[in-house]
Amino acid sequence: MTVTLAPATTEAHTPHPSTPPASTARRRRWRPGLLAAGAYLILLVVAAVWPAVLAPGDPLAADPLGVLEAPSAAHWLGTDHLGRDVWTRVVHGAGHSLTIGVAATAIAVTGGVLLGLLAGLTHRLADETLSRAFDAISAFPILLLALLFIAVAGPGTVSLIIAIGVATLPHHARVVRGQTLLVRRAAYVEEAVTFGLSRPRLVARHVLPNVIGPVPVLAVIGLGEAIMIAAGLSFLGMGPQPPSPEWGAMLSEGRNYLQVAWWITVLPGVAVTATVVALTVVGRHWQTRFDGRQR
Amino acid sequence: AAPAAEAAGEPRSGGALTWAVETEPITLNPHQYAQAKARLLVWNTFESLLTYDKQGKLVPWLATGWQAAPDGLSYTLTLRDGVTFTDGTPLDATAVKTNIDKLREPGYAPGVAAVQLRNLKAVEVVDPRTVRLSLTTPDVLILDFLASPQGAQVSPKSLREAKNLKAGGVDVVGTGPFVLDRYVPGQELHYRRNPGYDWAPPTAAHNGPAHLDEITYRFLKESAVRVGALTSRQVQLVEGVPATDQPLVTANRTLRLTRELNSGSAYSYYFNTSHAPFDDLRVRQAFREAVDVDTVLRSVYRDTATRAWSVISPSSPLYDKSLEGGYGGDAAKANALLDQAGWAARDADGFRVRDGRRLTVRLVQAAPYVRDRRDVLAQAVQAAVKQSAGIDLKIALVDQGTATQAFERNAYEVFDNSRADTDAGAALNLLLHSKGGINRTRANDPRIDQLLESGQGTAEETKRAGIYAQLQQRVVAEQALVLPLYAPADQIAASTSVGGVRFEPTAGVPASAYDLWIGR
Amino acid sequence: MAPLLAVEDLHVDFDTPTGRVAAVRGISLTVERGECVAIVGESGSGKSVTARTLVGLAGPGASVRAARLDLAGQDVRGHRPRDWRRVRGRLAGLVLQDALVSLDPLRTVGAEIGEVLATHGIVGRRERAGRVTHLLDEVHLPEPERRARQYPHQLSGGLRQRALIASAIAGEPALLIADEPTTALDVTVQAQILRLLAERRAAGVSLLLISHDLAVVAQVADRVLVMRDGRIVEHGPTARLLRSPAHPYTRQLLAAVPSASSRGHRLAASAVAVGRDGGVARREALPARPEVRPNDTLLDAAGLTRRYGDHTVVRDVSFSIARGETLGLVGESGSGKSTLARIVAGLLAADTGAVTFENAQWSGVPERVRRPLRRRLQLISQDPLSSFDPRYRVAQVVGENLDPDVGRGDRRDQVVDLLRRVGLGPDLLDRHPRRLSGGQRQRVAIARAIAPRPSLIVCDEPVSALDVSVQAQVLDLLADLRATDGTALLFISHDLGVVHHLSDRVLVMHDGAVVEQGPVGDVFTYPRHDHTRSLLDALPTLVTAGRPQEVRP
Amino acid sequence: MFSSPLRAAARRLAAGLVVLWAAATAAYLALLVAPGDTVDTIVGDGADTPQIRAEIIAEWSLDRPAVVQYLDYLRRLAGGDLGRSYLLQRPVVEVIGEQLAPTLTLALAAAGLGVLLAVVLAVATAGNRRPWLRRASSGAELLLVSTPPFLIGIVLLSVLSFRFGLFPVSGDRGVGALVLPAVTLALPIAGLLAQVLRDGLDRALDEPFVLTARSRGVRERTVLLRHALRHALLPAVTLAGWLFGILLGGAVIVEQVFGRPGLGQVTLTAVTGKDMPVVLAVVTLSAAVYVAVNTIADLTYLLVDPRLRRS
Ligand SMILES: Nc1ncnc2c1ncn2[C@@H]1O[C@H](COP(=O)(O)OP(=O)(O)OP(=O)(O)O)[C@@H](O)[C@H]1O
Ligand SMILES: Nc1ncnc2c1ncn2[C@@H]1O[C@H](COP(=O)(O)OP(=O)(O)OP(=O)(O)O)[C@@H](O)[C@H]1O
Ligand SMILES: [Mg+2]
Ligand SMILES: [Mg+2]
Repeated sequence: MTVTLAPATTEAHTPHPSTPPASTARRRRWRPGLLAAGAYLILLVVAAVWPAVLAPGDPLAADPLGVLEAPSAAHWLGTDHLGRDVWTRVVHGAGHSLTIGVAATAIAVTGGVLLGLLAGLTHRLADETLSRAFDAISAFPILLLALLFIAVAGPGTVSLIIAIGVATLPHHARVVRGQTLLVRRAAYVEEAVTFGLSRPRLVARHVLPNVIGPVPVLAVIGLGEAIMIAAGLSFLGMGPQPPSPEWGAMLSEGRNYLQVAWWITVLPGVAVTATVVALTVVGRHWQTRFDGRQR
Repeated sequence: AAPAAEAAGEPRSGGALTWAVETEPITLNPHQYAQAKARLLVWNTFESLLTYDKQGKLVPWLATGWQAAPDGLSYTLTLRDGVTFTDGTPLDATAVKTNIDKLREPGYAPGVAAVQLRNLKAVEVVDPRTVRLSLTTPDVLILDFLASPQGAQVSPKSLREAKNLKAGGVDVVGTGPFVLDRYVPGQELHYRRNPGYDWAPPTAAHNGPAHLDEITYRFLKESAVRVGALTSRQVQLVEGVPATDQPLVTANRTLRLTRELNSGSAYSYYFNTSHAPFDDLRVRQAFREAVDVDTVLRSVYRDTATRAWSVISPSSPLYDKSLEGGYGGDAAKANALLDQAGWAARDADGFRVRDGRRLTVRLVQAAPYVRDRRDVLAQAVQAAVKQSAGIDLKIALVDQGTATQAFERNAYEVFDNSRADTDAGAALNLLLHSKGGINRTRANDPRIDQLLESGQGTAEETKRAGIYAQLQQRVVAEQALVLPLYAPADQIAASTSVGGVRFEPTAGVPASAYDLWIGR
Repeated sequence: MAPLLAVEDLHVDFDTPTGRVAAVRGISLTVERGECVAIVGESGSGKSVTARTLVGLAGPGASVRAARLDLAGQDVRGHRPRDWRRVRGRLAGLVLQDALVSLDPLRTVGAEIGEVLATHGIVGRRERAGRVTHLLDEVHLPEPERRARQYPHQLSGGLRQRALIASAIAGEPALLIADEPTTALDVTVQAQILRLLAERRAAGVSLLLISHDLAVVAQVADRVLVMRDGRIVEHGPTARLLRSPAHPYTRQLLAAVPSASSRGHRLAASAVAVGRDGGVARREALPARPEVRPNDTLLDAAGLTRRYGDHTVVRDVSFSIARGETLGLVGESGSGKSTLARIVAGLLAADTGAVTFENAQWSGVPERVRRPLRRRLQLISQDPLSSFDPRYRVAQVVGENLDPDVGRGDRRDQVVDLLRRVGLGPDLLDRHPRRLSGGQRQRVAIARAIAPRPSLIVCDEPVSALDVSVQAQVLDLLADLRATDGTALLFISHDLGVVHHLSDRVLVMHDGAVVEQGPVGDVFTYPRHDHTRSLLDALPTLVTAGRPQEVRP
Repeated sequence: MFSSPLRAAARRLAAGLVVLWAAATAAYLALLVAPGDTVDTIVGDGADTPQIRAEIIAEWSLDRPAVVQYLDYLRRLAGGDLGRSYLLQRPVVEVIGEQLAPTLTLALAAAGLGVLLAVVLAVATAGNRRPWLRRASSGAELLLVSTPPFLIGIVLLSVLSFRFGLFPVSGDRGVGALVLPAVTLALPIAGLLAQVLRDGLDRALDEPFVLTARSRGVRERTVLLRHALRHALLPAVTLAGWLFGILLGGAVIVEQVFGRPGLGQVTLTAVTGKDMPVVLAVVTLSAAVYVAVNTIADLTYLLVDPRLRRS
């Protein structure tokens, strides 16, 4: 038997940059890590929704007489080049970073699911067209695509959200499409015809739920990725404009002061990393459980 | 001012240096020059007919002298003898004419033709050593052109034969003390000494060929990287040392920091008077009173910035010192002025409102041209005007196209600018004249126009200074069209073993490598 | 002289996240030089673990204890990895259970065999190729030189198994351990492999043969050990063990094997009484079935052909099934049985030919037309799990096929009733099918299939994945349902015994075509077509002669 | 009828051309709808008079209809002419051409280093031989893929170059200056690739053929390198497209952080300055490379996996 070339390299098999390989997670059972990640995420949500609880100050309040102060009791994480409290800014930045991440992921996932289903369920021509379109978008590295978009739309939060959403959409669409094709050809769908189900009911009852199932997991892991890309773009000055305390922007601003005040740069960086790690840990755990249920 | 000289000992010939510069020039053709940061490179290979001395007076360079006609409608220049371009072509009157005619060629250097040579009628070769420029109207700034990089002399041969004349490169040749022999885009420029050089300007510290055998300029955009390269001894000289990095240099005994104020216009915020709220003089004054410029400068530049009180840089001979201390930094006054102007109410965020509209002013900055952390400065001003007077300063950092568009559409209230012209008059013509190319105040004040025009037409120095003093009083004190912030400066950090670190007189930017040497 | 292999009180435990699993619990066995010993037992009884432990490959997380573990006179209990490497391939060769995937798909067959030679430095680099060819020739691989350059996927299952044996004997080990060497193979190929193993043994190699199929080991083994739950429940010389099994479990195993003689009777242990000598004394008869009238045609297929590309998978097949009749369908792997079943089930369109079902046009009509009749024809496949929606629990799986008009409350009652009919309790209703055993899953599939009271059920190898004893229960269940509901069956199997046990008539397929059809007794007793004959010849039988057939080359 | 692999590759290439065209057109359209006037961009910071504007419009033929300009763009693109930079006033081919080498060097070094590191990590920690090492390694990998590369770069730069002067910082000079940028770019790659590889190794090690190999007395190292690694590399090959994206996207950031010349810098300058001919060229170039990389990956797959070759 000859296997055609296509299946081996279809993009559905391509691991997502931050999608964990399932079996790495399979064996691991470190609850403390999971717990810490969960706790951190809760803290993060609090910071995003109600930052005053953690940092009552004003993230924009500048103190011209107290710039670049090292961490101290008054300023836990020191002050930045305009004398703003870094801790307050990092806490208030959570809202910005999460909003961007969540909104971008929402665009990517919603669009990805709709287009992926469309490609997976309709006939060959539509599938081919859509798949080529996904290819065309994926042909640009995500960062470059986002840059192009921002070149057109101008920098800012909304541009950033749309740019990341559009850039990561094809990945989700492909996964959904692959999953749709898989489910569509699964024995339990093919043979469901024998129960006398009409096609729309068959799709609604068996295909959709099984396709949508893994999407939340994808979304959680995608969120981590979106936050990373957002930080990168903000770093390049394409994101929220000053003085908004977005993490990537803070990193970028602080970079010039690294030699004299490392805390301005390193702490927002730690926040980004911790967020992505926490999301990945939680996402992987969820995925393992999900795979376990599927197996 | 070259205090580094003692540390490096006596001038010495030979050796090679590496200098990290911030900006890679867009073009290496001096005719196309547009970046103040590239000025130090231009003078390595090219030279002008005139130059400025420390007092801001014009002195000869490739021209030995000049003569203005009594009616101010023509200038006659005598050229120095024995000057040759490094490709062997002699510098004579025909070469000068070729250069200026080339500049007026359509499509070649539209900016120069339209602005600096606006009043030029014709160039004529009187004899091989003499050239005459005739004007349509008196214009002392034509001499400033002759001292500017755009007026630098390029070998007529390369004007004919260069592969890419607009971009310049190793095949665009001048008369300078160095010869460009390697250009690696994105990386570096490499120059080698011009051994036959013997026509240094009177402003130089020595005569004859340059001290150095070779010099390499490496393009390092990031200030942290530049300073890091210097402290880890990967380069010997660095220009553009931001305030926050200066302690790293001053704390290091093997390094020395020097700085100098630029000439031209001071870095200022220009208020757009064409619509509310800055159509109201009281609001403009209030904005200025709301900012404690000294504090703001200290927080951003840590005592390294020189406060400006006028649109003209304090280093310029045209500067009006009487403006100092005359305004600013009085929050109570700012609030009183705003209350009077009808902006008495405040909204939930603490910003002032009038008729339901917030007191919002927009500052549009073109990202590619932001230097000296002016974006950070803007944030500091933003915080200051909010805290002391409830003014909402919105900062938009955008690309050049978007910025230009915002200006064309009159969708801004604050415009920030500084110009590094050697003659401040040239800068003010563009910025303040009602028909000026970048008159972003949109002010249409006949008095200002009249002062500017007579300033351009007056050659006599004290008289000219008087005219510009009146102008500054009008613009800064009476009309409050601008908020001058600081005098732009350039910094050079260098290893103490490097001697002859200098700034170009008047212009205040780092000088060429001509006087540099390596001691010990 | 000491036995080649001597094992005493061997224990193998696995540490798993869910606790300790005792896979092997104190077994003892010996293999003399030149002897063939077989281990038989149901799935999960610990056979493979035993085999792997003997070469030090019990697996990650395994802890091995034994009172004695001697191989060729060496005590291997304290062996370090380096010592084991000298044992493997050299003292004992292992042929793995999954013949089809036990060769590296990215390397040529020759490279795989050569690896043994290189590892143990058996022949020099230059002679290696010649040696490989020789080995392949030894296991009767045609064109050995060409085959050595081929990749596993280019070989059929039988050839792959031979190559695997060649690699196991390349190091000239004294002991060859063969774990289910024929399980994945066709009957005809299976016979060839068994012959090959017998040949090896004649060449002086000792054999430890592992299988779940008594009939297979009966052909070659001198002694048989019956294993269950990690213990050896009975052992003895093959002939004695088959003739008069002492342990009830052994007897059940023997009785559960379907064959011609079990026709019309139950197979499951509970329905079989075993005589004093160990033979089957009496079986419970199956309930009487409604009369099958050959002229009352339920389904008629005429001239069915199906092509994939330029490969004809089903060619010009015609047959009919009468109401209540059971039609068996046998044929080797790839002969087109499943394809035919899918055409009949209306899941696949035939390229030519027509099917009528319940006197209505069934093939070549839009699904809309077929839908009202759909519920009359149901399908049971070999792998029930993949035919269940992964999100569904048992109640939903079965309820899915109930009449859509049935109310919610009634629905559950009906599902309970259906489960009861297939012998499952209501406690399984909310269980997930993944948490059921293979037999239970197949019962759920059957319950779902009988829910709409179909007149025909297409069964595609419904028992092939099951153990003999579980298979016996499922076969009994199908026979019961057939009797009570009068349902007709299209019953597909590659096991001739199963077909013989259950079917009224049989269809023999070869290479997409039906080569023979007729009443099952006639076809199997007087096969007319060569292919049928070779299928029957290859069939290992254990009870016909009452003693193992000697297979000698 | 089964398609032959070669034909499949040809089909992929054709699909790649379609993708390329779509990408170029999408980019062009995007720029067309972009706000802001081309003339503004070209005028830039300089003097601005109607006369200057008219000269620019004439020089760049900006007065022609959009469709004509688009067709012209496609025609020139097909001929390898990428136009002229608005900001630099030079042919884009030249601008990109001279910046290609540093980026390529960086990308290759980073890819090589990343792959090497990933293989070493994965091989050392696959299977359950050294659980502690495995846990440490996967923790580190998680950290690497979760840390913004620029943060890694900044920290490496300040500590190793500025503080200890171990590596030259700047520019594209020699091997020394390549170390830090390449490491920065390689680390996230290594992190993810190691995860994928180890997963593949684990999977391969579970396969019966590995057990067969072990039952022959083959060393564990040989089992890993000769049998399992090849299987683990196969899924990694499909990551080539992704890897390329990371390299190019990463180059933008790394070049920025380290002040290295290269395509990333060119791109960033072009984007911030709306130098559209350059942006378009970079976009088209990257799409072309992506298509090429994926086609090569497919062919590699074909070479490595005999099952895909026609028997
Ligand atoms: N690595 C392992 N970890 C945990 N449990 C294991 C492992 N390997 C085998 N087992 C358990 O050991 C028992 C015996 O398994 P083994 O594979 O030996 O059965 P078998 O008799 O060969 O069955 P089959 O006929 O299905 O091959 C099973 O319950 C199995 O789940
Ligand atoms: N969708 C398909 N595309 C191409 N070839 C197919 C397809 N389905 C089946 N075949 C081929 O048709 C032939 C018959 O397959 P089928 O599954 O009907 O055989 P079978 O008799 O059921 O075999 P087994 O006993 O192994 O289940 C095989 O050679 C198979 O490779
Ligand atoms: Mg087994
Ligand atoms: Mg089948």
